[in-house]
Amino acid sequence: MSLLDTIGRKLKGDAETVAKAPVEAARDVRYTVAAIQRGELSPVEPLKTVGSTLGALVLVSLLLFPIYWILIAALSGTGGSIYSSSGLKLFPEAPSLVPFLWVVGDLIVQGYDIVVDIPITNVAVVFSTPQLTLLDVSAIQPGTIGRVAFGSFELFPGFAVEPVENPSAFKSFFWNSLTVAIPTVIIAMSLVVPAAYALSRREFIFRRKILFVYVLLTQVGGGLGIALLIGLYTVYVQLGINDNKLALAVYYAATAVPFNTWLLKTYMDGIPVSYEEAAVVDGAPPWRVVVEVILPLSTAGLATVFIFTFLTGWTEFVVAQTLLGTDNYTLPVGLYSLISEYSIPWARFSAFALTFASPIMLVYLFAQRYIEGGLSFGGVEG
Amino acid sequence: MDTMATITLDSLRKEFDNGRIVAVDDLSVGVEDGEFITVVGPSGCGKSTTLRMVAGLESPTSGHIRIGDEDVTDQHARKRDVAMVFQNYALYPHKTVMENMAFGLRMSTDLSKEERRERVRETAQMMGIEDLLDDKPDELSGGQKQRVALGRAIVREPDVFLFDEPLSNLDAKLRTTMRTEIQRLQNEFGITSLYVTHDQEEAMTMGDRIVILKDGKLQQVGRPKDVYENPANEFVGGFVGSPSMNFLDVVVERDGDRVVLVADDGSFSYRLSKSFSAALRDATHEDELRIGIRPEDVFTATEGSNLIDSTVGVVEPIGSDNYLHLDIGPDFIARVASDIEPEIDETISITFDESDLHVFHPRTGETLLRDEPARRAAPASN
Amino acid sequence: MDTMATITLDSLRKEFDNGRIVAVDDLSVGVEDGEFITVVGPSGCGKSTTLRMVAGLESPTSGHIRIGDEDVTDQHARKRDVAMVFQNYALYPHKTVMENMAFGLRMSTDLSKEERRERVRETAQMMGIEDLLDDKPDELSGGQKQRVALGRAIVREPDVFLFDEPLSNLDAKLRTTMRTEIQRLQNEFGITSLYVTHDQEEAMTMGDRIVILKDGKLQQVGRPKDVYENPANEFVGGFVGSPSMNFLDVVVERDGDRVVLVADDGSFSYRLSKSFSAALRDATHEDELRIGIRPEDVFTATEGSNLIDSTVGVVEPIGSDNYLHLDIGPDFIARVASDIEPEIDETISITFDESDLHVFHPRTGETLLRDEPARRAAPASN
Amino acid sequence: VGVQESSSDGSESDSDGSGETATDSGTDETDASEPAGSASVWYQLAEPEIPGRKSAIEQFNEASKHTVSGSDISDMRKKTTSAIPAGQGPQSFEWAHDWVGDYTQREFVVDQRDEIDIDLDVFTSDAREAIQFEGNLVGLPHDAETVALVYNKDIVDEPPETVADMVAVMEEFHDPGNNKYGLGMPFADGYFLSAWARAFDGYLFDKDADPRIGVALPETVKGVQFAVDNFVPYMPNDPAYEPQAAAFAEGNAAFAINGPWYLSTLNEKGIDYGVAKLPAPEGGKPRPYTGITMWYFSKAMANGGADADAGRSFIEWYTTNEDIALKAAEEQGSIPVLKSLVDSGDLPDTVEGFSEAVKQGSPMPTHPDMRKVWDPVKAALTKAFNGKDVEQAMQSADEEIRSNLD
Amino acid sequence: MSTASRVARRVEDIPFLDKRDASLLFVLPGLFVFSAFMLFPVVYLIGISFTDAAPANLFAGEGALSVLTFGEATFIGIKNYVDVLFGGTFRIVLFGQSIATLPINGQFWNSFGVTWLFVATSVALKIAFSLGLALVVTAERVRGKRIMRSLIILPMGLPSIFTITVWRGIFSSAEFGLANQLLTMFGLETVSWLSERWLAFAAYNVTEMWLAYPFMVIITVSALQDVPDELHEAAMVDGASYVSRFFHVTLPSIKRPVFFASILTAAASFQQFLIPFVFNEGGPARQNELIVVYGYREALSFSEYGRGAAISIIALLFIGAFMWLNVKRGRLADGVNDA
Ligand SMILES: Nc1ncnc2c1ncn2[C@@H]1O[C@H](COP(=O)(O)OP(=O)(O)OP(=O)(O)O)[C@@H](O)[C@H]1O
Ligand SMILES: Nc1ncnc2c1ncn2[C@@H]1O[C@H](COP(=O)(O)OP(=O)(O)OP(=O)(O)O)[C@@H](O)[C@H]1O
Ligand SMILES: [Mg+2]
Ligand SMILES: [Mg+2]
Repeated sequence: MSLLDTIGRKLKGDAETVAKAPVEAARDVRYTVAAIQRGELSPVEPLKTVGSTLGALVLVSLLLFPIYWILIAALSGTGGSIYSSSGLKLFPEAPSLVPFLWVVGDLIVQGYDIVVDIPITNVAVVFSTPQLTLLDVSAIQPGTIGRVAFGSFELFPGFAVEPVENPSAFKSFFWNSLTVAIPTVIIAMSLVVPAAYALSRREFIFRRKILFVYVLLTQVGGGLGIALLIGLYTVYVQLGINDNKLALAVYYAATAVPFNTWLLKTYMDGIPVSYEEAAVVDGAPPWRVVVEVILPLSTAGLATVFIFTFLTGWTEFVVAQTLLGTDNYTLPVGLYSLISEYSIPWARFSAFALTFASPIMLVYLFAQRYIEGGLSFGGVEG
Repeated sequence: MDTMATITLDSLRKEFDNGRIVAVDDLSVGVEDGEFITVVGPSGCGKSTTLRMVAGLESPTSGHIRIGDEDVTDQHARKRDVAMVFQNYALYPHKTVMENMAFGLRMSTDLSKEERRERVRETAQMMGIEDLLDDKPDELSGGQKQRVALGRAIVREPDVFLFDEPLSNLDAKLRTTMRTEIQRLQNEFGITSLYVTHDQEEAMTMGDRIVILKDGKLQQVGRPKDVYENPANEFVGGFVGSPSMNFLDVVVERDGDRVVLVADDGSFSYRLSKSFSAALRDATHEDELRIGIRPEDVFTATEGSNLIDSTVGVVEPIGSDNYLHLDIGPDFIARVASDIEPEIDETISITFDESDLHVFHPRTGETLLRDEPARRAAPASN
Repeated sequence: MDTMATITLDSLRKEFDNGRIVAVDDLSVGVEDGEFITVVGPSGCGKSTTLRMVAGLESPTSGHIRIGDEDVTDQHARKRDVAMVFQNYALYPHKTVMENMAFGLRMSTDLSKEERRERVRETAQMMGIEDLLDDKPDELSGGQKQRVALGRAIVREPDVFLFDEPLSNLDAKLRTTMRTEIQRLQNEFGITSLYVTHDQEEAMTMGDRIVILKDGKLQQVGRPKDVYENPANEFVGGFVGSPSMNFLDVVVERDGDRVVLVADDGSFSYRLSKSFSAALRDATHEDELRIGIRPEDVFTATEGSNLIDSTVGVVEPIGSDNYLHLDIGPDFIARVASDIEPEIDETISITFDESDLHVFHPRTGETLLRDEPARRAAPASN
Repeated sequence: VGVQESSSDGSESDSDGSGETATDSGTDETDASEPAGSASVWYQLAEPEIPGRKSAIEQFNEASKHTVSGSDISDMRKKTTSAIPAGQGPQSFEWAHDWVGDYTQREFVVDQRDEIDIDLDVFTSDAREAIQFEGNLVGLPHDAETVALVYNKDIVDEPPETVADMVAVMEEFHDPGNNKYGLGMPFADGYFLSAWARAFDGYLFDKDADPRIGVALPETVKGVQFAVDNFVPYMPNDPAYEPQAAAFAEGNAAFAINGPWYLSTLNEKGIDYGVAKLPAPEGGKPRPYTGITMWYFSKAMANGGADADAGRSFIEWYTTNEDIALKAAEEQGSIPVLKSLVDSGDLPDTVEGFSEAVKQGSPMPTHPDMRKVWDPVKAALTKAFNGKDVEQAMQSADEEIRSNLD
Repeated sequence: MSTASRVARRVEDIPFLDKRDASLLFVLPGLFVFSAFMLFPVVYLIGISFTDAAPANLFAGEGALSVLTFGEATFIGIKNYVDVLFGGTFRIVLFGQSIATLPINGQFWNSFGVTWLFVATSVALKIAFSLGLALVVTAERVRGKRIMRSLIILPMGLPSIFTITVWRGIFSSAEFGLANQLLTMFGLETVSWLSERWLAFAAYNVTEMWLAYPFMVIITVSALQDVPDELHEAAMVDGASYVSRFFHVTLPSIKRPVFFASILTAAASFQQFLIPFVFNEGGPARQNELIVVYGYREALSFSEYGRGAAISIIALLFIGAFMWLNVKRGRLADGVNDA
C-alpha cells in the first residue's frame, strides 16, 4: 500500500528531523557564536531571535497550561482536584500514578487453548497460549510499572503506585468508541471521497447547487445536532435504532458529509489536472487514475478528512449520550458518567480524559502538517 | 513501429464556453509517418488545444482526427496509442522514477513486472538516468525531470509522440541541450511527433515541418526554411525569425517601368529593378504596401544605390553580431557584424537587396509576391 | 536623481544553512552611477542572493554594501532607496494597478493622495498602461503585468533599480519587446541598475557591463563585447554566446618555431602562425591545451591550409543561418549562412582563423592568451 | 427447586427478621412458578459506590431466579426524560424522591401499591411519605440523606450547638489570604440552604400553604439573610459545590455543611472529621430538606409481566436488606430508612450525626411544581451570596417561579 | 464498476441528463445519507413545532407509522411560535427605571440577543487571537515553530465536555479559582466569574476561544504560508514597515480563508451549547442562555417538545440565513467553483 508507505516515510522523516534537531541547533549556535566572534554579526541579532523564541514559548505554555494543570490533578493521586484551596501548585506534591492505573485497568491477554484433532487417531493435541499479563492493577507493586517491558528498569521513579481494585470500564468504553468511530470513518470516507472527486473534477447537473448547499451546511450540520436532537431522538426511537452503534456511526458520517466533502474537494482542486491527463494518456482507466494518482496525491486532504471524521465519532458527546444505552457508552459519555450529582473525582476524571485524548494528541502531533495542508483552503483564494 | 502512424487533422474545430471562444478553427494538417512537426504560435492561439485533441484529452467540436488509418475522433484518450510530454512534466510526485516510467506499461500492456522493469531500465540507460530510478521526482533537477518525462513517453514505444512546450521551464542552456537530445531520440526512433512550442527558434530548428497558428487558424505549414524565406503573410514573417522581420509602410510610385517604394513619411525611397517591378505590378494594384526586410538582410553601406540614412538608437551586442536599432521605422533592427559599432545617435547608411524584400498586402497582410524563385533567379538585374 | 547612486559590493559573502551552503563568495564589484549592470550565471550561482543583499532582503555573512557614499550593509530594506522588479512581478493581487503603483509612494514619501495619483498617472502614461489603472493584477496579461511591475518601480524614482529575472516568465516575442522597453527607460532615467538574468543573450544586449558568476564566485566583469571576445576562462567562454563556444582538447606539438595543435584523437591538426606560436610559448609550457572556437568563426572552405574534415550530424536551420553539428568534438557547431545546407552524414571541410582561437589551461580553464590586441593586430601573418 | 435453594441461601446470610421479609416475598412469588424475568435498573453513582452496588446486584442475581442488570447512567434526568417516554426505560431507577411528583404526573413512574409484597411500615415515616404522591406508591426507599455539620477534629474540639458558637470558631480560623476558611457550604443550592431558609418558619414551596410559593416571604428572606450574614463571610468565594467542598476536604476549613456522599472524599483525603446535627440559629431551628433515595417503579413496570416482577422483587429485596443498608451506612455514610436499623443504635458515629440532622429536617416536597422552584432559587441565592439585596433577589425569584408555573 | 457504468448508461437515457451528468451518482449517496439523517429530522422538527408534542403523547402509538403522525400529539398551529416570540412581557429597564413594557417573550428575545452578541464577541476574539498566535508561530525569528504548531493544536484532541468542565473550574469564583489566582497575582480583587452576567459572558468567550483557536490557527497558518514571500519583499522594498505589511499584504492575502474559517466558527458559536450549560446553565438567572440551551431546556427540562422545536426552528432559520448571506456575499461556493 503505497499510501501507508508514503506516510511511513514521512513519519520517518519527521522523526529524523526531530532527532537531528539538537545537533542542528548546536550547529546553529556554534555558527552564530563564531560569526559574532569574528565581528560579522551584531550580538543583537541572536538576542532578538532568542527573545522572540522565548516569547513564543511563554505564549504556548500559557495556552497549554490548562492541559498541564489537569495533568497535575491527575498525577496528584485519587484526591487530586483542580479546585485546590491551598493555592496553585506547579508540581504534584505526592505524585501518583494510581488514577492512570485505575483508568487503564488490567492489561491481560487471556490464554487460549487451541485444540487440534489429529485425524484418524483419537488423539487431540492441545496448545495453550500463555496468559500474557502486561499489567495487573489489582496486584501491582510499587515500582513495577514498566518492568514488563523494561526489565528491572523503573519507568516512573518517584511516582506512587498501589494496587487498584475495581478499575474503570475504560476498555469497554474504548471498544465502544472504536466500534463507533471506525464505521464512522469508513462510511464517511466512502461517501465523501467519490463525491469530492466528482465535484472537483467533473461537470454535471446541479453541481453548483450541491456545492452551494454543502458550503452552506458545512458547519450548520455538525452543530445543529443539538437542535435536532429532539427530532433525531424521536425518529430513532420510533425506528428502534437508538441504542445502535452502527446507526450512530451512520448519523455521524452523515453530519460529516458536507464539510468534509467540501474540504476534500477544495484540496483536490489544487492537484494539477496534468497528472490526471498524463495517466489517461498513459492508458489508465478512470478508476485507476483515481486510485493511482488522485488519491495518493490527496494524502493530506484524506488524512485531514480521516482525522476529522474519526474525531466526530471519538469525541462527540451529546448525541451519543442521548442515544446510547449504558452498555454502548462511548468514551466521552463514559467520561461524563464519572461525574456524580455533586462532585467530580478530578484525578480520575482527568486521567481518564488524558488517556482518552492522548492517541488523538499523538496523531495531531505527527499529522499537524497534513492537517495544515489539508485545511489550506487554497481553492477559496480568489 | 510497424504501423503507419500518420496523423490527419481534418477541418478540426474546437469551441469553448458554448462557442464563445473558438480555440481552434477549421484546422487541416497531415503528418507523415515518422515526421517531426512543430506547432508554433503566440500564446492562446490554440496550440495546446490542438495537441490535446490529438491526445484525446479534449474532444473536437467538429472535424476529424485520424491516426494511421483509424478515425480516433471519438476514441478515449487511453485507447489511443499516443504518449505525451507535458510542460510541467507531470511526473507523478508520489512514484519513483521507475514507477513513473513503468506506469504506462502497466496500464497499456500486459507485460510482467519483470519485463516492465527491464524495459524501463533499458530506456533509462539510453537516457542516462539509470541512477535516478529510485528517486522521487522532487529530488530531481529540472533537466533530470525533463529526461524522465521523455523516458516515460519513450518507454511505451507509442505510435505518436506529443510534446506540449516540454522545454519552456528549463533555462536557456539546458533548453539547447535537451533540444538536441529530443532530436537525437526522434532520429533514432522515428516516431511521428507533434511538438508544441511558442518559441519560434525551437520550432525552426527542431521541426521537419512547422505549423504556424494564430487565433486558432492555420497560417502556414512548411519546411522551416521555406517558411522563413517565403512567409505566407505578414504575421508569419514577423513571427518567425529573431530578431523579427522589420516592417515598413510604403507608397508605390512609378518611374517609367520601375517602381519606387517611398516611405509614407517620405524619409527614404527604394527603387526596384525592372523585373521586380513587373512582378509586383502583376501581383497587385495597391497604391500602398507593407514591405518586410529581415534584420540580417540589412547591411551598412557607404556607396551604391538605394542607400537609406538613419540614426542609430541602441546598439545591442550579442557577441557574434550587433543589433542596431534604427529610426527608419518602429523597432527597425539591422543585424550587423560585431565589429560594426556605431555610436548612439550616429547617422549611418544602410541598404538591402531587392531579393530579400518581402511584400505584403497593406491590409490583409497576405504575401503578394509568392513565386520567389523567378525573382530570386535574377537578383543582380536591378 | 541628484545623488550619486553608485553601488559598491565589497568582499560580499553569504552563507546559508549555517555555512553549509556558500551562495556568494567574496564578491567585489563596483557599479557606476547610472550604469546598467547585468548579472548572469547558471542556476544557483548566487545571482538572486547578491541582488537580495543589495535590496536588503538578505543580510551578508560578511563584507559590505555601499550605495552612494553610505554603507547600507546593516540598513533595513525599507530604508534603502531601491526599487525591485521581481520575477513573478509580485504585484499585490488585491490592489488595483493604481494602488499597486502608489503603494511605494505612500510608504516612502509623504506626498498627498492627490500628488501620488498624479505621479502614478504620469508614469502609467509613459508606460502605456493608463487604461489599466483600475484593473486588478489578475485581469492583466503577462506583458501588462510586467509593465505595471516596472511602472511601480519607476514611479518611486529610486536611487537604484534591481531586477531579478523580470522577463523570464514572458514568451520569446514579448521578452524582446520588454527588453527594449527596459533599455529605453534606463536610457531615459539613467538610474543605476542591477539586472539579474540567466539568459546570456539578455545580459549581453542589455548590460553596459556584465557580471558573470559561477558557484557564487565572480568569473568576469566587463563590457559585453570584451567578455565575448576575451572571456576570462573556459566557463565564461562557454557561457556567453549562443550557440556555445566549441571546445576541443589538443596536444601541443612543435614544428620548428611553429606550434601545431593536434586533436587528442589525432583526427585533425592545426598549424599556428609564428607570432601566435611565440605568444603561446610565452604564455604556457603545458603539453596539452583546451582550445575554444565560436560557431560563427567556423567557416566552410574547400581550399587553404588548416582544413579540417568532418561529418555533418544535424543541420539546424534557424532562418537567418544554419547550425551544422559536426563530429569534430562533442557538440561542435558551426554557424554558417543559411544557403549552406549539407546533407546529413556528408563530409565537409571547415576551418577557422587563428585570430578567433581561444586558448585555455587544460585543467584550470584559465585563458592563457589574454593580451589579444597584439595578436589581433597581425592576423594575416600566418 | 434450585431457585428456592439459592434464595434461602440469601436468607441464611441475612441475620435477622427484616431479612426474612425479603425472602418471604421472594418465595411467595416464585410459588406460582411464574417465568423468570430480567430487569434493568439505572443508577448514577459516584465512582466509589459503584462496586458495592454491583456486588449487591450480583448477590441478588445469585439468590433469585430473576436477573437484574444495573447501569451507571451519566445524566439521569436527561436519560430518563428521553428514554422512558420512548419506551426505552429501565424497570427501575434510583434517585432521590424529589422527582416523585413530577415523574408521576409525566407518567414516567407508576403506582405499584397493589403489587408489592412488603409492609411499608418497615420504613421510617418520612421515607414512607416521600415515596408517595397523590396516593400513588411509585417506589421504595433505601436510604435518606441530608446535610449536616461536618467539622474538622483537628481544628474544632466539640461541634458547636449554636450558630453563634460556630461563628466564633470560624471567626478565629478564617483567613482567606492564607487559604484558611471557616466554612465550606455549597451556598447557591437550595437544598443545602434549605435548613436556614426554613429556619424561621419560612418555606420555599408548600402545596398546602398559601401562598404555595414561599420564596419571597419575610420569614424565608430572614432565613436566607441569616445565612448570608453568618456564613458567607467565612466561605470561599464560589457558591458552587466543588470549590466549597474542596476547602474542607483539603483541611483548609473548620466546618463543612454537606451530605453523606461527601464522606468518601474526606476519607480519601485523610481528614479527621466529625459529623453533627446542624447548629441552631438564634430564635429559630435549622430545618434541612431531606432526600429519600429510592428505587422508582418506572413505566416499564406498568404492564406487569415477568420483567416487572424481576424489577419489583429486586427493589423489595434491596430496600429491605439490612446488610446492604448497614454496609452503605458504614462505607458511604448513608442513612438507613429501615426502622429496625435506625432504632438499633448500631450505626457508625458519622451516620448518627446525619441521622440526627435528618430528624431536624423534613423531606423535600414531591409536588411537580417544586421542579420549577429550584432554578430561580439558585439564581437568587447566587445573587445573595454575591452581596446583592436578599429581599430583592428572592422577590424576583418568586416572580419567575410564578410566571413559569402559569 | 460495471454496475455503476450500467447505471450510468441508464441515466444517459433520461432526456435532460447527458453523459457527464452520470458523475452526479458519485455525489448522490452522500447527499442522500446527509438528507436522511439531517434534513429528515429537520422536517420532523418543523412538524413537531406545530403540535403540542410532549413526551407523553409523542411516543404514543405503535410502529414506524406513528413517526409520521407525531404519535398522538395534536396540531395546534402556530401557537408555539406565537408563544415563543410574543408570549409574556418584556420590560425594558434603563438605569433601574422601567421605561417600557413590550408584549413579547422576554426570555426568548434575551436569549436571541445574547446569542448574537456571543457570536459577535467570540468570533472577534477568536479571529484576533488566532491571527496573533498564527503570526507568532510563523514568525521568522521564532525557532522551533513546527513543534509549537504541533503543540498548540492539542486542545482540539480533548473531549469538549471535559475541557469545558475544566474551564468551569478555572473560572471558579472562589479565591483559589485559577482565574482568580491570576488576578490576585496581579494584585487585583478576586471576582465572581460565573455569578455576574457579563463576567460569565466573558468567561464563555474565553473558553470558546480556547476551544476553537486550534482550528482557526491551523487555517490561518496555512493561509499565511501561502502568502508569497515575494509580496512581502516587494512591500519591504517599497518601504513598508511591519505594520503596513501586515495590513497591506498579509491581511488581504489571508482574508478569504480566514473569513471562511470565521463563518464556520461563527456558526459554531451560534450553536454553542456545552459551555453555558456546564458553566452555569446559561445563568446567572438564565440571563446568558444561548439559544440552543434555551431550546434544549424548554424541550427536555420542561418537556415542551413542541415549544422546544419551535425555538430550534427559529434558531435554524436565523443561522441558515446568516450562513446563506455569508456564503453568498463571500462567494464561497463560487470561489471554489472557479478555482
Ligand atoms: N478549458 C478551457 N475553457 C475555456 N477556454 C479555454 C480552455 N482551454 C483553452 N481555452 C481557450 O482557448 C484558447 C486556446 O488555448 P490554448 O491553451 O490552446 O492556447 P495555447 O496556444 O496553448 O497558448 P499557450 O502558448 O499560452 O499555452 C485560449 O483563448 C484559451 O483561453
Ligand atoms: N534561503 C535560502 N536557504 C538556503 N539556501 C539558499 C537560500 N537561498 C538561496 N540558497 C542557495 O544559495 C545558492 C544561490 O541561490 P540563488 O537563488 O542566489 O541562485 P540564482 O543564481 O538566483 O539561481 P536561479 O537562476 O535559479 O534563480 C543556491 O545553491 C541556493 O540553493
Ligand atoms: Mg499551451
Ligand atoms: Mg534567482
